[in-house]
Amino acid sequence: MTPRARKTAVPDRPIAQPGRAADASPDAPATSPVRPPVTRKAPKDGSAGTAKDHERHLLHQMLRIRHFEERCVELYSASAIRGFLHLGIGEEACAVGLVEALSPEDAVVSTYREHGHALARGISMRSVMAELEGKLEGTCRGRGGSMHIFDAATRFFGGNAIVGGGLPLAVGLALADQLQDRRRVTACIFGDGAVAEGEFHESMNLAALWHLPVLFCCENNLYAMGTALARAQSETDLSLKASSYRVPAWAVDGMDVLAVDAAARHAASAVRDGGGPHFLELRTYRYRAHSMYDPDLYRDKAEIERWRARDPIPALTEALSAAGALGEEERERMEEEVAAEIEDAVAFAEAGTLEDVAELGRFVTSERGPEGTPCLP
Amino acid sequence: MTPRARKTAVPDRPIAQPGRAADASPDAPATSPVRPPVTRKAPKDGSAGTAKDHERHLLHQMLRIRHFEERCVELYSASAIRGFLHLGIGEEACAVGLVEALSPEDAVVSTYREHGHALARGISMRSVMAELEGKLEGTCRGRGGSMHIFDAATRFFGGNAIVGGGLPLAVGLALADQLQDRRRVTACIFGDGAVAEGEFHESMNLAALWHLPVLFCCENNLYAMGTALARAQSETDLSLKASSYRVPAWAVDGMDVLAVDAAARHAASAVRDGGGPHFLELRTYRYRAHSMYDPDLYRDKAEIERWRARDPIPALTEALSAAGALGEEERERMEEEVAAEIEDAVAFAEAGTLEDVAELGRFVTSERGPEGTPCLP
Amino acid sequence: MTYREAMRAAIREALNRDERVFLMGEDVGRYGGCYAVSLGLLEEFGPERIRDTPMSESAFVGAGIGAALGGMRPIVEIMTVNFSFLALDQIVNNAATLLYMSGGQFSVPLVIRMTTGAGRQLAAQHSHSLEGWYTHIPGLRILAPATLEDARGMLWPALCDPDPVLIFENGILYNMEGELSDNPSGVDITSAAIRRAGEDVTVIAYGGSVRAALAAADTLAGDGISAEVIDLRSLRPLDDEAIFASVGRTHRAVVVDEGWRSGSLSAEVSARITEHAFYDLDAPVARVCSAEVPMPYAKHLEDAALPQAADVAAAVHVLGS
Amino acid sequence: MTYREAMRAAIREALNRDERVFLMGEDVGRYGGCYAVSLGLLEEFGPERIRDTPMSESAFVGAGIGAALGGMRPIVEIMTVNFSFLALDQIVNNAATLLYMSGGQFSVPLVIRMTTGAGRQLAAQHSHSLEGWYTHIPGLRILAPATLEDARGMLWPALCDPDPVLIFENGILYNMEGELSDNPSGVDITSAAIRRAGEDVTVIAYGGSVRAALAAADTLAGDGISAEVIDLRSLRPLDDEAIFASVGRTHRAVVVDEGWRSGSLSAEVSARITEHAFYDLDAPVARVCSAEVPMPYAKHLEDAALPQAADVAAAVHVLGS
Ligand SMILES: Cc1ncc(C[n+]2csc(CCOP(=O)(O)OP(=O)(O)O)c2C)c(N)n1
Ligand SMILES: Cc1ncc(C[n+]2csc(CCOP(=O)(O)OP(=O)(O)O)c2C)c(N)n1
Ligand SMILES: [Mg+2]
Ligand SMILES: [Mg+2]
Repeated sequence: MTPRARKTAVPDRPIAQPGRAADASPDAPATSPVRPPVTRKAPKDGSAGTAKDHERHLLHQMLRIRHFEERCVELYSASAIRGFLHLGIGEEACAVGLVEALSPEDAVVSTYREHGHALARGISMRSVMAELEGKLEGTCRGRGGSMHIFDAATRFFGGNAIVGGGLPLAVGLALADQLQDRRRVTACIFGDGAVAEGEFHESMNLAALWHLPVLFCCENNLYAMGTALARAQSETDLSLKASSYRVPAWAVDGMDVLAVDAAARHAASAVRDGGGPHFLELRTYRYRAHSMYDPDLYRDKAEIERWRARDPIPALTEALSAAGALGEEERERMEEEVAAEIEDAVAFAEAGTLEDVAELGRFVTSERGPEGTPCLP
Repeated sequence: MTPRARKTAVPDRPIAQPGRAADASPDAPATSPVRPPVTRKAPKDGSAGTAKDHERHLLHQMLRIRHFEERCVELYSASAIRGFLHLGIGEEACAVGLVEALSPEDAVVSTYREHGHALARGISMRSVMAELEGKLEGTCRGRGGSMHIFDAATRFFGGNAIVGGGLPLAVGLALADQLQDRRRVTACIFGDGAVAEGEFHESMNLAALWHLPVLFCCENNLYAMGTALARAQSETDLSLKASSYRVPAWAVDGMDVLAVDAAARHAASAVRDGGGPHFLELRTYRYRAHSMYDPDLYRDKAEIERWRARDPIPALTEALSAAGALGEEERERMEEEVAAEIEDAVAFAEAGTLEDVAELGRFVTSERGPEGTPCLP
Repeated sequence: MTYREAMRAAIREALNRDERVFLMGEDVGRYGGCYAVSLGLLEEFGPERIRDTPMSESAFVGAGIGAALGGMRPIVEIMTVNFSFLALDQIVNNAATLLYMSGGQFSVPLVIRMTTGAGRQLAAQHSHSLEGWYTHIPGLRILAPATLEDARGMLWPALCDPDPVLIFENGILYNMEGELSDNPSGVDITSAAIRRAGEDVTVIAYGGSVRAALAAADTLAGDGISAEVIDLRSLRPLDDEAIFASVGRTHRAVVVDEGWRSGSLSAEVSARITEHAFYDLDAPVARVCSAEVPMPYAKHLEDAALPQAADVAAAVHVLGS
Repeated sequence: MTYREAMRAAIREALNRDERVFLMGEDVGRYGGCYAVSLGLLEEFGPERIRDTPMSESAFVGAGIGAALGGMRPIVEIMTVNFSFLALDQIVNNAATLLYMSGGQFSVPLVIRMTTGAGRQLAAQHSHSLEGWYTHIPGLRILAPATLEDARGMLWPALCDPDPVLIFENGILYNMEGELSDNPSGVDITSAAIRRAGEDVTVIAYGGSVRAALAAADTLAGDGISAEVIDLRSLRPLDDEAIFASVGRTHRAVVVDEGWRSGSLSAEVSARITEHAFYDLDAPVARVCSAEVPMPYAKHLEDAALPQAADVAAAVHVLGS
């Protein structure tokens, strides 16, 4: 099964042409997103329950992330969290819609703006918060902080803070799956800014050339720090760019969790079924500044307001209420549950310990070979 | 005149769609090249003479390059030339057609396979040969060798041996022209292999985004060392790739010097007239191995033969003869002239001197500021 | 005035003084610079001269080289040294090499500025101190302004240099406050400076670690040890004479370097002192460097990994015995 | 058998021994490897395990890291160290850092092989010796096989290492001939080796410069000076014990390094010897390195730039006085 042989399985052209109707420019938030041609499969594979159960679950996940991050702001002001802190407030539909569509055996490679992906992936809020507070009980013993969450149990490969640096890793993880004949998807998340990096180009080509099971997910929030997409890209239609590598690509309304969920399920199963890499452009927006250091001088308040009007959380809440699938009481219970989880996580983090300074040098190199390392007799 | 303002001058889509008719795959050499929609302007700007004069000049240039490089092979065998030696035998139509289309004030940024470009550009054969033999009289005092020919007088910026490394330089040269309001073109030559490098992607985007006067010329000889294009690119239509940056792009029959000449003139004047970067894919073939070290195991002899059948030199010779524009006597005189020039260059190189070892440390840094360096009072 | 403002004043002066100068890099314009160094300059000089780039380190650094070849005098900002890896091919294979390789034909009058150093809990991918690495490359001049005066004064002479100059700004210095003279432009960029005179030991530092060295000297003074503190300022070429002269007087030396110990600039300084002044030394040259670990996020671990004033003082005490 | 063939035999053995091993890089397959190291392996193992890549150094090195994380044992070939700049972000920020940054969760069992060194008239962009640079990075193991035995034996233990290992093959060694024992697989990759015993001076070399060191020792023997030649073999971590033990006996040391002098590995070795054995030394540690110039093409200039046996002998003579 050579790469060439595999390659013949790829259709000559992207199976869907990138959406051109959706307009996610700063001046006109997307209102008519392009959706992939699939019917929505609501329940998570294997789980029972109704479509509405699933939608409530998505809402719950978005709320967990939103309130977690709001709490992070307070903790940053209180100096409990330090360094760079990047929040995905406004982008929760992307994190939840995408990550919920994956299976446990899949892998996630994310960026420094990854709290949402980590929480959606099922990493405990306690260990994420402890990491942000630099505690030994954190996902990475407090060595990584906000930008570097890693979790072997859920195959969460960072937390990568070099823009574009995660893409080659994802290609390699997928290569390992291909070589070992495992039907797994590696979801690789990055921002619109990363598309300008050479590593984007090299990784897209390599994945397409070798027909690797990577799901590329570009969270296009229209800015890379203070640089608007149109000042960074000669071609601002990122799905079109992706399709120039012969990778099937769609633009999706990243403010609609159901749209993201549907697109991600469709794309992930195409990848899993041997369809080679796929690309999703999730059109979204961050409500807050790039990081806690950012004075946010480069955007118009009105622009932010227009996007706030499309906030994915009230949107789904209202839709569920209107459909009679979410009572006021249930909504309140959900909020309370989330608040309690966050308080618990904060308490856990505060009660956490600091790694002994004597351990500073541990894990520069491995303490022993991982299970199955080939070793001399 | 901000980049944004300039950008509005770019048409929404490439002004010409990349040629899909031309088929330059290894199995089917291009026979019906796509030509840009221009009438051939034959005489070089400013020169008198007829179209046929110009064609004879192109033939003469191709012969100079071909025989120069054939002589290099002998000199390599005789150990007068060492290191890596990359020959463009078979690709002369690209070098000549492209470089002849430029004006003296333009710049050329080339690769390690640049003898042809250097000679076509008007760098004396003597100094090129002396460089190849490591002599002080060479273009770079013998410090560069075959891979690193530089010449300030003709604005020839290498001779760059890191694949892809010349592209950002070309972008910067063009930026300097744009900032200084000079109507000059920077021709940036690279191979099909370079297209996979991140620097290709970054440079194309930057040039297009800033609407810079770069003429990107990809000499697509179907191989990067032993790697066939189809094993390197998920999308083998390189012009199509280029157009994904909103850069107007064409494929041109690189075995037909008149086609290259016409395409290059058209593209160069579009660039010069403020049309932003343009991209030419010159579909060509190298008859010899990648370098003198290459055992050439990865190609079919028959494939090489098929391309030899389209050798640009006999093709133009025959066309001129058939049109009565090149008599047998004239052809012989041309060959003799070329042979004499080569013998003279070899003699010059052999008689050349070696740089004094005491000068080894010169030019690591400048001896004095170049003319016009801003300097403290 | 802060170090940040001193740097900004230097950029402003250069832009005013020579129209071939422009600033280019990620977010230098609308955002105001990732560390706010260029805040306000876009409004003052416009988008042609304060030029935001896409996230394409290799291309925009290479474009800086090309623009320098084309007659401009670019100042390229790489947000931090950590991202300069992505442009390293351009810096080493092109900027540092073109003049030599072309037999003296093409000089590259380019200045590249970048932030370096740790101490702000930015963890393993944003806390490198790799200026020492760059000092290995012939053809580059490497500067490390540690004072407001140098932040203000080094840029112009760097731009006057016909060859590529890299300026490393340690991130912890940006908020440092101080006074500047009225006519500050232009300092010498070839020599080291004695930041505190002393007799018993020479403490050699640069950039972010000068403060630790000075603090250690204070402590040591209390212990009756008079430490001379040298700020290297130029990391390539090194001002050997200043170093040797001081060590010739004190007979003892400690080198402080925020880089990882193995293969750091401190090793080169140590080796040179030994080569030159072996018979003058009363003790081996000591080094105080960062622990050889990717920088951890947690504050107590990061502090433990970085060379502190107490470590410098302790190293001096060991030598003194 | 040549060094090249020894390396090939090592790769073949690894591929046979563990099905998770594969070789990936530019032209390793159909072309047979840019220095013909992998010639014939494609036919033997097929294109999945002898994997030609596009010219995308960052992506295929990063893919090697990812594949290692995914349970494979990749051998990534970068044609030469000069091109490794393009992959440096992946090597430093990912391969070397992931284990630490993830708090010990993700190790990267990856081997990267690359050619290094000058001496073949390949000029400024193809002649770097940057292995010393890589020794600055915590988390990497750096090996430099200088003999057929090491070319044959270092790969398997490198693959056994759960962490990233870089193997630097000096290009001038590929054609070196020699004999190998029948059962060669696996050598110790942590220690230096004494390649020639001696009493008066320790000459420390590695990779391509071991030959110059041995040749110098021959010459010196004629002058009545008995030189011990140490081949470092492992450049990170350094085998300090072996170095200190030898210098403890000879009281004099010369370090030979094909890297540019300033900031080279030789500086680190020199600094360590001084730190450890200062009072044992009869003379300052000397260094013989490459001239600090981008490598010129012309043979006589390249020879002048590189450390030669005569330079080593001369350095020893200076110490001896
Ligand atoms: C290679 C590199 N260059 C620069 C930076 C600094 N930086 C961090 S985030 C960022 C913007 C990234 O934008 P995007 O990819 O759109 O992601 P977003 O932050 O919008 O989620 C920049 C410039 C970096 N981390 N890595
Ligand atoms: C960055 C880099 N990687 C690898 C090489 C080694 N190398 C030299 S030429 C070459 C092939 C380039 O192919 P292409 O761009 O098609 O140009 P061609 O040689 O066919 O003219 C390779 C792999 C290099 N010089 N630079
Ligand atoms: Mg963004
Ligand atoms: Mg080619």
